[in-house]
Amino acid sequence: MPTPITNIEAIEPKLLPGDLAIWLFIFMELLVFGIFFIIYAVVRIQNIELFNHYQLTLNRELGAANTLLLITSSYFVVRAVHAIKADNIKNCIYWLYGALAGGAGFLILKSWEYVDKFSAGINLSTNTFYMFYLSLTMFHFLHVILGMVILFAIAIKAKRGAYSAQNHLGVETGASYWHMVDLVWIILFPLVYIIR
Amino acid sequence: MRETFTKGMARNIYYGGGIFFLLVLIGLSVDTVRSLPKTDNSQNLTETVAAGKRVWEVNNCIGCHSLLGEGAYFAPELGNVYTRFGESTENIKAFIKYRPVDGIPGRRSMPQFNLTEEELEAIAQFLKYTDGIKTARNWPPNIQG
Amino acid sequence: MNTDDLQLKRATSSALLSLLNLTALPVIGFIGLLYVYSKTKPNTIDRYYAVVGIKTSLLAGIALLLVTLLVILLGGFESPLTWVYVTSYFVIVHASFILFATWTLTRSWTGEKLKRQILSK
Amino acid sequence: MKYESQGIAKMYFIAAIALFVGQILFGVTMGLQYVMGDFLFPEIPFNAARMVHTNLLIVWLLFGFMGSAYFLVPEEAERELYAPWLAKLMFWIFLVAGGLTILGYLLVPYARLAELTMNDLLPTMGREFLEQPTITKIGIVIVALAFVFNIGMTVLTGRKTVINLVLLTGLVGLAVFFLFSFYNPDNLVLDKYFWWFVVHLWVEGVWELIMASLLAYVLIKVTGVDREVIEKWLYIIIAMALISGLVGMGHHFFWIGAPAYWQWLGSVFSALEPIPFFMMTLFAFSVVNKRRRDHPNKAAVLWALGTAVMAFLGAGVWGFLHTLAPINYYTHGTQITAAHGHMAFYGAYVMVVLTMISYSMPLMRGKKAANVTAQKLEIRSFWMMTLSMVAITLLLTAAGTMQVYLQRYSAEPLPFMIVQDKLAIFYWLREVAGLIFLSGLFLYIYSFFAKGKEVEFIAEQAE
Repeated sequence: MPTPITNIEAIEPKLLPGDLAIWLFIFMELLVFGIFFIIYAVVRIQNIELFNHYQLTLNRELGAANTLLLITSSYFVVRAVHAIKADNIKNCIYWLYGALAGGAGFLILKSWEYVDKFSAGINLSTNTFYMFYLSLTMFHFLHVILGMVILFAIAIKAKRGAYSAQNHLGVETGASYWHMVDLVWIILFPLVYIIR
Repeated sequence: MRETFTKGMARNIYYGGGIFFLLVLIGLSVDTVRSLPKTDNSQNLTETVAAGKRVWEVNNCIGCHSLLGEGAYFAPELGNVYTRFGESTENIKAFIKYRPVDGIPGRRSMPQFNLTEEELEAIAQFLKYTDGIKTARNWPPNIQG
Repeated sequence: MNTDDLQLKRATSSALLSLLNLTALPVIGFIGLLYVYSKTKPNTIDRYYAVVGIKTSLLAGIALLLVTLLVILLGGFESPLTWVYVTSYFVIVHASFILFATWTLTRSWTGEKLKRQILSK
Repeated sequence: MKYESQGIAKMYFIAAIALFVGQILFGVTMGLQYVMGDFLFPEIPFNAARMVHTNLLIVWLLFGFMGSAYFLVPEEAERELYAPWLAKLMFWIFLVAGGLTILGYLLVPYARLAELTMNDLLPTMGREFLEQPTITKIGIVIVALAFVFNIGMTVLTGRKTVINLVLLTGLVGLAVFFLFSFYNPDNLVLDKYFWWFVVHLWVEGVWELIMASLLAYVLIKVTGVDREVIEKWLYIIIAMALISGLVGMGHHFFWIGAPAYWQWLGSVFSALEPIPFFMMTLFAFSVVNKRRRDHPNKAAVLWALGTAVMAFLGAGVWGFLHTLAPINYYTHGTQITAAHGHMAFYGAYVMVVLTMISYSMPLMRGKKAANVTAQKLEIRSFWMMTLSMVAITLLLTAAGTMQVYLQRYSAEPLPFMIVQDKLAIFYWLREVAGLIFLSGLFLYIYSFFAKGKEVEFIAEQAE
């Protein structure tokens, strides 16, 4: 990517993209998910047979499709950041909408999966495995919604001309959050759906 | 210098995070309320038990005792008192009934509440019902509460 | 980054690592401290904070682990008084170390040494 | 003091301190009842004393919060209070209602009080901390609404600063969550579940917003650090408080018959609850380090730093100590909880109100800071109260550990009352610490009347 010399970013040292406040928040989020993943792993070892048995009832194809959706939308977000850095507001908005579509696809597939489970009478209190499966994925599900709200807000602000090559902190901040949501799923998916 | 930590972002995190977790809390509360019938012993929640809860409240029992671990820690836990008293409501009633009016010299003593027979039966039934609540890991850890 | 900024950065990382060593990342934080120390030169502010961090960590290790372990060994695992002592001791000493490390961290942000009059004369 | 109506805070603060004395007197009485069971029996049984102790605490803290808001909001909003007469009227209503309720607790048996106040129409009495007769609860709601209205109008028609808005959110939350106290179902589990919506969401939720904004205000005033910096800190701290605290409520749902997932959610999120308190310490230390001036009111600076440290110890450290479900299984409802409760309330809420009083009282009496002797005495009372509270907490922790071991953990658990007898030594020492606390409090009050050399003003130094 050619970097114009006039770009302030090129001169100033930069450790993290986006606002430092969001990184504090992301750190906090990862801490929470991290603790939950560790607890999951420990409880899984203690109830290995139960977990192995009920893991098979999950729909892995849907999970894999969702992984692809999120990775693609993460890529779109990267493109959106590049677009705004090149002062191409129009493309930035298109890429953001693309990322939103990916997120929406994730939500639809996931809802389908939930409907399937709920109609089978499964809920948080069914057993330990489903408790973890539902609470972890639903917690992540809510994060996807939040991430989409953020991306949508950025798209609207971009449309109003709030961002430019010089001022793209907001886009980067939203992008950082969306990558976090994606990253959590990439860990969550194998952990809950695949690893045996 | 470029602003790397904006107040606007901190504010958004406050509002966003606050609303997000409030919604999570509401969702979990709905689920909790819906799944309570499995553990809350409501099938045994009779009129007498409800009356017993009133007796429990208007005599401020929680001011000395704890019930399922909540309350004061001056007197014994009563969440499992029914079991501790040999699964007998009569024993509970007798204990409450024969408290000395002037206390026991030098020691803690439960006041004499002058409850009627009806009230005694109600509070005993309430404590029996409470003992029937299915707490996680069957808390309290042992019979002593 | 010029030297002063780099030194300030190392000084704050030392303070942060010593705090982490006390809380979320024991041992790992200490290894980090040793690494930061190896990068510093004598008579600089970052060397100063690295040394403060290492001293705090070592002292905390002795006060929290060694003493606690000794009390348990001497007092006996099955004695309630051992636990009474260990709980109260550990909590208060651990908290004091954390508070000290927190103060160190905020001092390191200013790029000066630890000593400072908190209340005016 | 820039606005005349700020002076209303004075009556609130005086009432708060008077009730504080009452609270501690009853605390000392209860402490004695712990070791001399027949003390004042049956005239003031333990349950009545405890009710007075806890209710006075809540009422005087509310007086303190209201007084602080009346002092702070006009200055921040840069206008007089919307309706000063309403603030004065509500003061007397609240004081009389509170006083009558306390007298009711002491003069008639509780069951009789319930009868007199027609508890049967809407039974809400007899639950821990919510013992007030229903009519008093309605009174609290009216006072709170009038107060929030008054403050809200002042903020909305004046300058809207972050501190003002956060304080207002906290106060609105305080009023809203209190409404759960009117919900008292027959189902005990349901009752307990929603009881926490008042208790937890107050002390581990909206009160933290109030506390953080009061602390931020005093720190701006005494250190002269840039408002922008302090506001960022404030936002991040309260964001963390809500993020960890809302679902962190799960740590109260471990053993009351709620679903099992609360064990995990409650443990994880409440383990994060020390973070906002830790950040408050970091924040206070950092702005005091960066201060641009040495404020003549040294006592206020000390109270502010003390609040940050003691809140972290009491709410953060002592909370974390027993918040994880496997530990809480043993410690729930023992003296460990009492230890945590004492230091958390003192460190977070008592101290933040005293910080506000320490900062604002001299201003309302027409000086920038109290005289040298008075400040010296106030600082001494700070150490007396704070250190004796540390002692109380440590002694209760020791008692709690012993209790857990003997009553819950050992192979042959002993009955509650036998264990209590074995803890007598800790309770005696706690009583001694309590008496030192009481003397510290008297010294604190005396410091307001002490005469001495006025503080010399050093011109405000730039960095």
